[in-house]
Amino acid sequence: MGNINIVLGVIGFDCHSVGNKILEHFFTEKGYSVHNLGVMVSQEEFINAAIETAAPIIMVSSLYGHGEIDCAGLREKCIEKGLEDILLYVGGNLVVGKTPLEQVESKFRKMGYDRVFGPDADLEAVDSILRVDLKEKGFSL
Amino acid sequence: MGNINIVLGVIGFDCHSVGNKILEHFFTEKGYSVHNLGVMVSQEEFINAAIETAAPIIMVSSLYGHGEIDCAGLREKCIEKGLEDILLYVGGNLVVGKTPLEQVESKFRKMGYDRVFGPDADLEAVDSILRVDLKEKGFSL
Amino acid sequence: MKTGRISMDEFLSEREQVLKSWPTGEGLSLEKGLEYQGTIPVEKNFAHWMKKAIDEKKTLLQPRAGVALVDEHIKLLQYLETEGQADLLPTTIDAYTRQNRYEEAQTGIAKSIAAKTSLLNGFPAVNHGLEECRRVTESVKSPIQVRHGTPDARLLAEITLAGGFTSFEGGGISYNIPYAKKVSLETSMAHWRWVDRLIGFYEDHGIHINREPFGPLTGTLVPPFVALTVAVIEGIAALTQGVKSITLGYGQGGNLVQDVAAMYALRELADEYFKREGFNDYELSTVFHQWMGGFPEDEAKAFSVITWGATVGRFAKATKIIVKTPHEAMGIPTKEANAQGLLASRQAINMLSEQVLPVGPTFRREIDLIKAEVNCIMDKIYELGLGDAQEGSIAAIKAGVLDVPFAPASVNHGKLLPMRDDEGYIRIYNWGKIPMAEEIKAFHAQRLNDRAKSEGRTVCFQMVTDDIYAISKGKLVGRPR
Amino acid sequence: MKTGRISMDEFLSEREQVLKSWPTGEGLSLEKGLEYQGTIPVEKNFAHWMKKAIDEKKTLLQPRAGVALVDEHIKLLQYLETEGQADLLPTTIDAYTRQNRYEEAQTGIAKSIAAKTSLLNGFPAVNHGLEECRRVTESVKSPIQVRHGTPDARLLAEITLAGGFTSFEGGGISYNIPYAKKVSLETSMAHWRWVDRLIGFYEDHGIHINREPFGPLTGTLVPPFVALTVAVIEGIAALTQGVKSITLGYGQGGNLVQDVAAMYALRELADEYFKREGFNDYELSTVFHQWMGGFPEDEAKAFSVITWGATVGRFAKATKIIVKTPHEAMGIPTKEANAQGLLASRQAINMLSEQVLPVGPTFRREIDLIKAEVNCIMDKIYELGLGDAQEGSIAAIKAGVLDVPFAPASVNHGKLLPMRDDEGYIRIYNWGKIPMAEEIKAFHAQRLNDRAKSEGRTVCFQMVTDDIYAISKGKLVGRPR
Ligand code: B12
Ligand code: B12
Repeated sequence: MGNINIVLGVIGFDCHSVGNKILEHFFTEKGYSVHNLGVMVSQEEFINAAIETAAPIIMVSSLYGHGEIDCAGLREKCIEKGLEDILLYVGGNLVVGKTPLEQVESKFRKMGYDRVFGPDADLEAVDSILRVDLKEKGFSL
Repeated sequence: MGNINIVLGVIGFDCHSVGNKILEHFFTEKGYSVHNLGVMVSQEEFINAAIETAAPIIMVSSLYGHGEIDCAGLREKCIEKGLEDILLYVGGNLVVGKTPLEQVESKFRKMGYDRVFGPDADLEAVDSILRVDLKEKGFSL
Repeated sequence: MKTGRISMDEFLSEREQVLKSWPTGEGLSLEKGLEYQGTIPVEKNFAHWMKKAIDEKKTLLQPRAGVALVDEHIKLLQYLETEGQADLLPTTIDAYTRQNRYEEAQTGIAKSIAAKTSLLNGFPAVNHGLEECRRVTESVKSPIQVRHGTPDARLLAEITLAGGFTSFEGGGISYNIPYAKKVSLETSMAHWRWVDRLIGFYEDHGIHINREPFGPLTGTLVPPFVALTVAVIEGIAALTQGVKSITLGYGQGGNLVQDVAAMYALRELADEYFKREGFNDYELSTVFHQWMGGFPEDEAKAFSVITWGATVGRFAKATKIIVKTPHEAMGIPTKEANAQGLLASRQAINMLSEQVLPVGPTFRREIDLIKAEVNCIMDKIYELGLGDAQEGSIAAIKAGVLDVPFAPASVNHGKLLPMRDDEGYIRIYNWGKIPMAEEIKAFHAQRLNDRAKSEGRTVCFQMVTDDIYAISKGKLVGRPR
Repeated sequence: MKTGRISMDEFLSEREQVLKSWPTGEGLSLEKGLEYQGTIPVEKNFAHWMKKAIDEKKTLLQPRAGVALVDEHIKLLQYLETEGQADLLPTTIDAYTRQNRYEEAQTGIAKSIAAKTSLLNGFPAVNHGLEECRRVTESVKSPIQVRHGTPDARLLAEITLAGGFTSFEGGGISYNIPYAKKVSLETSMAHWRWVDRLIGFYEDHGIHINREPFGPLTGTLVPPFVALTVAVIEGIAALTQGVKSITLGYGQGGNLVQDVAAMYALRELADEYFKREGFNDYELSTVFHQWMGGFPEDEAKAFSVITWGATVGRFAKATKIIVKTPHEAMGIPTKEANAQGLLASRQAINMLSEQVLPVGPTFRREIDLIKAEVNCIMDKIYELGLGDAQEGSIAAIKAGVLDVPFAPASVNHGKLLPMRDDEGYIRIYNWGKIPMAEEIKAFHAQRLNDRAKSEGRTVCFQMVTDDIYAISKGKLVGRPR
């Protein structure tokens, strides 16, 4: 499965690096090729990396609260660049303030994200979901 | 003012003695004659003490949660015994469970208590109120 | 003559009377009780859990909880077990039952059904009777203890033990002095001898039942030596009747060093006196009660008091901690508030589970002081009892040799006045009739003078009042404003 | 050549550039800043409060807080001052401003006005400008500190100091390594020299401004010696530019002994190195940050973590404690949640205000260990800097001699791997390039082996991951399930 690429990074001007390092470690252990862009990644950087690696998925983190501003428009830019089909996962503390996950989810779904996770996301569960989503996109795992 | 008597006690089968000792101490210092019946006082004992001492007021404490059951009927019994005019003060943790004071107050007002206090009652304020109530009943302080 | 074990004849003839005191007592059978207890798996046995915790150096958490009706009580316990992650469950008995006022308890049940909410401050186990008790104990996975405050708990014990409860709180002194007004000590101690014998009877037949004297007493500025003296005596009383699993308790005083020292002293003293009395075959565990005095009303502050209690309890190596709730100052907690107290406490003891508080000379000074204080009183108790600790304790309380501050019982002397010193240790302002060694008295006086000096007032009664309110007003020591 | 004080000429010419970087910088005047600060009463001066707390051995409480719009920010601070009883107030700056992205901050302000709620994670002080800052500082009774995470905070400092703020957090290392990705250390340290000189300039003119390097760094398993080395260096850097009131900080690690030892070591080390550098005229205070890593989501558990932090901070004799909130794991707290964190902390430190933790040999062992570790690195830093600590620290970080775990900055080596030992102390699993004395390395290895043994696994990376999650999952040490 080393041939499935994941583009990973923390969007905007967000410096929270701990979860990012853990995500890299986790998905590498699970057998994916993780292209970790680290913290403070712009939408352009995400898209370029996805194009370069032909990754079927971009995993966006936002912890610091500006997720609502930083994440808007990524789906549109992806489409612009010909990545109509790419999976967009987003997770972390996505909005400012304690907010029920359902509210956050519906907000980010509308922005075009396929899956939305809270800070307590169980990574094993994320992996299972990812496998289902990838299969649906025609990847054999 | 040593001639104004207060009958004091904790009603029912309630054993909470700390607040009772403090109330005795406080009102004695304020110059009243406090007749403290202690804990576990029945309605009859309150009334008999009030008759004996010709006290213008009975101060009932209930801490342990059975206040609603234990305090019901005291006003009626007082009237029966000719104490139509006696002031009835009640205070403590009067009902089972955390309940807004306004709710507790309206419950105990309906039972015929003149004043209803929570566990955080400021005793200095209680004393001021008492002086007003006593004056209204024609006592010169 | 030393207070010995109640003979089986005495026990049984007294039992006949006890069972008649309320209809649910009729037809109870010791054999069936034994048989039923025999079917309870060891993982639901309280004594087993306490032993395991001692061996594994764990600290267990237990809430207080009880409501009027059986189904609601079951829901409550299940919630505390699952959502609250309680290790041990309680069934707190209502205050009418505690005074054997089963009529009033029945009214409370009726009114609670009508009001669709519990109007009782606990679970009226006697009124509900044997089968309903079994329904309760069978509804959860954890062992349940009966927690109450009953001078005469004989019928309650008979029903609840046969009903599958595996631990029973209380004692002839600790469930009289803080909980009653006019019950004589002779009576309450005799009734508790009977309860202890009942548990000893279960032990005789291989059923392990945990017994726990009530350590915190009035919960208000109780000096460690007072609590520990009572604990030692009630421990002796219980062991005398054949109890094997004994949990001695102490309520948090507020000062870290004094509280940890008290718990260390408690273990040492208990072992010393139990050995002296000839007991070798017992399982001694300890319980630390989170702050038992007036709580702050603000829930954030209450959480802080709760966490501090869990912290000290764990540092003091308590086998279990009894947990308070953020509703404490206001009223019987909802099940949610109760679970919150448990979760905050759980987080605290877990964060500390691998940490050991270094207990150096300052702690040792305090441990030795507390032990010396207890020894002083115990010496006099043995003297008054002509060698018998239990008889001696009755005489001692009557004479004010042992005195519980702020207690409601008229038999209690009530002259002992504690207050905090400048570092928040509970010390003695007025010894009443307690025959304390002069150098110890001098030490207390010195410490209180230090406080008085730093507050610019003389040692006075107002300090006691200020100290009683202090924690609820957000401080440990009641300083002048 | 030793890094010295920036000359006035250099300072002023750099300043011209700085003021041009955003319209609100135009027309600012140092003289008017001084004049305005001169009108601020001493009771609203941060440095004054810190000094007073040192003298009176008090521990002060300070929250974190900042929202997008001025009126809401004022309401928030007033609430924390009155309802939260905060001693010291913050103004936390949003993350766009921290990266000098004033355009994005402007968008954030606009969107926040439209959404009628703050969409920024802090207060964009630069965009709001001087007058609005004054409106903020004039709206409350307490002194306010600027708290941020800005590698280039020059304009922010100029505006906020002239705006009446009397304390400024940050430093050339501590606001680069954990907060930035590609900013060179030379740049961030030069910009912070300018900020320190600005404050030194105020000091030269009799205006006392408090400076606080950011102690917790990444907040995640940071070994005490790493935090303390950075604190000492940033302290030297600040004093070099004329700062007088300096607050050094440390973020709670979780183990009582290690945390208290770290705070003791911090004071001793700072005094030793400051003296060695020739500084005698400074006011050294300390700040203890409540747990800076991942929090539990459950609020009851969060309260427990908060209270434990306040407890240790007080025992460690911190001059102030930075307080977390029950919303920590989830998002920027509401003002109510923020006040709750303050009240819980207040209750804790008040209950401890008269208590002293006996600090015996176990603590001393750990204090001495931490000091030896810092000395090891400082020796190398002086060596690399040819006697200059500031230059040496840049070289040291580049070489991995000083290494911050889990940091985002690419200049950081990132090979140092910490994990907890069997008692929850943070120890080192992989030293990377840190030149630590062999016997110290052996001690760490020994302690980690003890843990591995007790968990029945070998020391491995999984332990690091487990430890990172541990507190949020309700434990201190990440044990295998
Ligand atoms: C200490 C304590 C005990 C001690 C009492 C020792 C003793 N003999 O005094 C012990 C451990 C024995 C105990 C036992 C029980 N307690 Co208790 N106890 C407390 C506690 C923690 C403090 C009480 C106290 O001393 N406060 C300090 C004094 C100074 O304050 P106070 O009592 O409130 O009195 C002041 C005010 O209320 C007011 N006031 C009182 N009466 C009046 C009257 C008037 C006219 C006025 C103006 C003012 C006034 O002024 C007083 C002086 O300032 C409270 C909770 C709390 N407050 O934090 C629970 C509490 C009162 N107990 C409670 C209960 C239920 C019990 C038990 C039934 C056991 C149980 N189920 O948990 C038994 C009672 C058995 C019985 N027969 O009564 C509940 C009551 C619940 C409710 N009302 O919903 C409380 C609120 C705890 C709780 N949240 O569950 N308790
Ligand atoms: C440590 C920390 C810091 C450190 C970060 C050090 C570093 N460089 O990493 C420091 C102190 C520097 C810091 C700074 C700030 N922080 Co901060 N920080 C935290 C804290 C306490 C822990 C974060 C952490 O490391 N957790 C552990 C890791 C393992 O978990 P994680 O980051 O959540 O990541 C996991 C999940 O989120 C999930 N996940 C994340 N992304 C994705 C993506 C996908 C696709 C999936 C499936 C899963 C997933 O999986 C990860 C691994 O398990 C959190 C609060 C908390 N969680 O308790 C606040 C928090 C994230 N910080 C916050 C803020 C606001 C800031 C600041 C702006 C300062 C401020 N105003 O308080 C600055 C940010 C400046 C900037 N430019 O970004 C807020 C965000 C608020 C919001 N969203 O409403 C939080 C929530 C605290 C709070 N309640 O206010 N912070």
